[in-house]
Amino acid sequence: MTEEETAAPEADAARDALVATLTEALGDNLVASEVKAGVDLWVRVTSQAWVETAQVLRNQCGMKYFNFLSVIDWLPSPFGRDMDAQVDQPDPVEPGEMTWGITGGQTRFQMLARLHDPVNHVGINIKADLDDDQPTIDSWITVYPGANWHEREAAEMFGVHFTGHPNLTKLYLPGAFEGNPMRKDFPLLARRVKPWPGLVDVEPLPGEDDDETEAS
Amino acid sequence: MAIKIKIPGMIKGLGITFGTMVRTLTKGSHTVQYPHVKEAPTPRARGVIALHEENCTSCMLCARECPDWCIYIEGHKYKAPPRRPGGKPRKKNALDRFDIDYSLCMYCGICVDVCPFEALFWTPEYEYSELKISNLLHDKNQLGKWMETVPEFEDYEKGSEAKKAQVPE
Amino acid sequence: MNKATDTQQLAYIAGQAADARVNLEIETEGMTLNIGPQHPATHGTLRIIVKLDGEQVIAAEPMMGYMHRGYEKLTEVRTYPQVTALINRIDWLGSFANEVPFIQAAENLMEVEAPPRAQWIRTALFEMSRIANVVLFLGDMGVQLGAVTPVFFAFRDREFILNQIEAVTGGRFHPNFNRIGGLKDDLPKGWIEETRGVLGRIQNFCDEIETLVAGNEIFQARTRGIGIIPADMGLAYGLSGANIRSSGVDWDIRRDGGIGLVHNELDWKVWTHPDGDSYARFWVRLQEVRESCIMIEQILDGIPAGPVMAKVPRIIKVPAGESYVETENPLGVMGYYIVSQGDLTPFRVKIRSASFNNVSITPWLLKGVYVPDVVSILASLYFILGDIDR
Amino acid sequence: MTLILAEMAYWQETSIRLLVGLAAVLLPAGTLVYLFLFKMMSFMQSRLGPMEAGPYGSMQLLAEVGKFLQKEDLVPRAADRIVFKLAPFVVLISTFLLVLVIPAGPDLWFIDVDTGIFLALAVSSISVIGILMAGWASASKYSLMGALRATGQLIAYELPLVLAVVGVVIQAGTLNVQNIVMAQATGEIFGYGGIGNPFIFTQFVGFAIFLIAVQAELTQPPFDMPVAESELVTGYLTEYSGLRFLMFFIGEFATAGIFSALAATLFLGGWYVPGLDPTDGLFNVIGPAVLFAKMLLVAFLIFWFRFTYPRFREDQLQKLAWKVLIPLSLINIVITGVLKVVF
Repeated sequence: MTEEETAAPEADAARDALVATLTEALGDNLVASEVKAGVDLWVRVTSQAWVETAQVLRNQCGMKYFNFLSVIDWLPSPFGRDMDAQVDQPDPVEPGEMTWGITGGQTRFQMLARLHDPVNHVGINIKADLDDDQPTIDSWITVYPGANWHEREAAEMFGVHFTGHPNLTKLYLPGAFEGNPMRKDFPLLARRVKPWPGLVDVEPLPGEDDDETEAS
Repeated sequence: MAIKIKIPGMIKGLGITFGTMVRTLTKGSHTVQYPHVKEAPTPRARGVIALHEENCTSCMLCARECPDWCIYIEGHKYKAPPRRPGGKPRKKNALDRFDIDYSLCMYCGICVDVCPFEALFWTPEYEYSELKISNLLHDKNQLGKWMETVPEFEDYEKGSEAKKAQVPE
Repeated sequence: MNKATDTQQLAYIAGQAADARVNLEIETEGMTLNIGPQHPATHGTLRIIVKLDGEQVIAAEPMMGYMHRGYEKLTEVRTYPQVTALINRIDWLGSFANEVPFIQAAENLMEVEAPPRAQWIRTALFEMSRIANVVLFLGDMGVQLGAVTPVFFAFRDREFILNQIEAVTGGRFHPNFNRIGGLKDDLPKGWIEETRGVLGRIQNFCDEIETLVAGNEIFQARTRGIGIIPADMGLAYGLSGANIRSSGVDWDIRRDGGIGLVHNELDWKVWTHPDGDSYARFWVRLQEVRESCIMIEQILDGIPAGPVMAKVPRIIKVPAGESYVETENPLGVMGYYIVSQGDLTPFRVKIRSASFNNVSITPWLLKGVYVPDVVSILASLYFILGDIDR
Repeated sequence: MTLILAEMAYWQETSIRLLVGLAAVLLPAGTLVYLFLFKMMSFMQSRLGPMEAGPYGSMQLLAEVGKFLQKEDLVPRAADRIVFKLAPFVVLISTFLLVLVIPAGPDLWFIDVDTGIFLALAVSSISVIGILMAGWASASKYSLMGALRATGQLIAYELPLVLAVVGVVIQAGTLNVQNIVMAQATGEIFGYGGIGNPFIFTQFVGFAIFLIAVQAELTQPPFDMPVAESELVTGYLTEYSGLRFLMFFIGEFATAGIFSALAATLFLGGWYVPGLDPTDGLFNVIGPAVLFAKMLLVAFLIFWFRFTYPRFREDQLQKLAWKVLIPLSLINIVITGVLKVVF
């Protein structure tokens, strides 16, 4: 990663300037930001300022390139890796405490989008907290038409509602599908209908404790 | 359809197909008449997994790392006679069952990689298709038979610091 | 959408619709045509519902999901090495390139760096998977337009590249060769020399295709001025790779990204085309295959000696953090946003696949074209179904 | 043939004519499929093609026919059953009628009418009706679009086809196909009569237009929009299976053979070989072979184009026909007429 190190100071200036522009334009709606020197940039905005952020970034910062849009569900999976899952044990365990990633968070669902400046080659990750019960946010379609399918995907996978989306129908899933598969509390059935072959262990000698594992 | 002064591409294109035809007729085709002639895959080709049963300690690592859950191992412990006369009998793992379900396997090679005792090997053998999907479950005898087809490991290209591994026997 | 794009789009549609205006005298009812999911032109199971007026498309709506495999969910229950084996299957023609951004994102989080030899070999294989992928496009574009021969040339010469990939990785399609911290194995003896010969073949193939397909007047008549994507529109839809470069955007992550491959130490050129039509997309990809050959040629000369694997713990636990790495894959920009919480498995992986964005422009792009052009535009956008549906 | 037939009873004569007619249709079709579709295409694509059935896969065609015969004869539920089932026969009828006018020797012909070439070009259009029937009756959108494209295309290319032949007719001074061959055998090119006058030399433009138009008539690439596989699945053939598909298939390749034979007759001298007396009875023996060889030569060209070129779009095809080919052939007619008067 030698390239990054040499290019670091310049890129940092660019990223800091971005944060400065955003702070000026959004004010309190910019909740948090983090610049990783020469690597990447994260900002967290309020969900009210979601569209405004995109407009500012597109019109003032040259972020013309729409990269992707998605959602993170910060709920720790009640099923773990499903390794201990058994066919006869489908009940989820109580999920643990939520921990958030870069720029923090307060709610379970968080928007995650990324834009890119194709001229200066700087990218930005934008996050926004969503309401837990009724995750709703404004659609980006007016700013980036490419957000259309991404928002449909996020809507069906996480159950987020995008206000102003013209056609918020299911993209991948069949129309009658119920549930939001990418939510952490949605079980991955493929891993639950079959016991893990690695669960069985070598049969111990009859009448002995199996504390010694490898003997050879 | 602007015809340029140079030879039109349509005519040059005819030359390409004609040239290929002549080449195929004189120098032979690029295809191989499969059941009669067989291409030799490279020694590293991931065709089928062979099991060297003596090395397996039924430690379950491969079965646990398998992304598809397609390896089934059962084993039991037994007391082997001591190495030196008069010593204590050693506890050993005996392998009762080692099945790989090739209808599930995605040929990623993780099991071969994680095996700490060099009991699993790739062989380039590829002709083991079956009419019934259940026959694709290879048991340890079948997997053991594949051992004969395991090729020698290749030498490395210059500048490499990797050590060449050995196939047992 | 800014003003320039709006006017462009309106002018475009108006121009295309001008022919259809003849029909206003007779009130005709549109016809709905299902293209796919089992259609020869859809490279798999894409389904496009088009509303037709005669042979002209009034509206087109792609339907996906016939091949949705839920990779983002599956990655959450798999360890990092297992994920590498899985994500091979996203773009199955250029599998090696799929692994690279994921591995790099994980390496960023673990703060390990692959040794130089691994980086160089990685770059070589990365570019070879590009050749394996795009060569098939070059042939397939011909077959979509009715010429049967080029695709056989493509299969013929791709075989040599696949053989070389197989000789190193052991897998023709799904190498699973990248490891966090390097590569699984080193090159076998004699591989470099063989690869040089293969590159010659590929260059030869490019010449053949240039004459047989790109130089053909019928092909040009079918693709020039068809499916024009203005640069603004392409950027707003998130198009990437050759699709955006053929609209005149000079942007290539291999050059501009600063990612851990060695492209910046090589002497090569980013090809762009100002037209933005189907022909431009074909032409840019053709040049990119040639450029890849040039790159690999230089890599083969310059592979440094050394180990191919950095010191990495045997059980890989990635520290908590978030990392996004994207690379310039054969189909366009492919990126992985990894959220790790210090576990054996990633907490969340957002797979940003190129084809998903590339195809999302079709409802806009297909408006007003004729049915035969639907096929040529789809072919020139070049998507892999696995890359759309993931 | 006519001489022998004169002494036979009507039913004997008819059955012999029937057998020879069948052979004249099926033999070229089979040869073209094996030689060009199976083998030449494979060679042009660096592969060998069928190799298993018979020596060098020569019996592959029989295997394919057997396969088609075994398949179920599917009729879509919404299809117009009678029309759907009738369509392949209509296409085949056109093929069988076409073969009638082509002479294979000084005395070898099925019918000898004064307006032979006119008849041939007229009956060749019957296949359009069959294709339209197939497309309409299939109750499939792809079929319908394919059939409509086919109709538009065949109508557009009928014209250059006829106009290209007009040049030959003017030069030969007759519509009778046998006489056209004779005119080529005894003719001279600007005073040199050593090789006769195959009209390909004096009517090259006509020959080129004829080939292009034939390509379009046969709906082969670069004019295969009616069956355009990547767009319309297989156009009007989409819903057909088994025997009926086979009939379309035979019809396609038999027509290719017969049109090649027609082109060979009109432009390459037909059954005649330069240097021999055209009235020689020898030609009754070697004539068919000579014609067959010349037919293969023309068919080679047709199939060579087929395997090399991508296809046009429908509007481009119409433009090519109306704006390029028809004016060109009209100019050709004018020049031919002028030269005919001058020399």
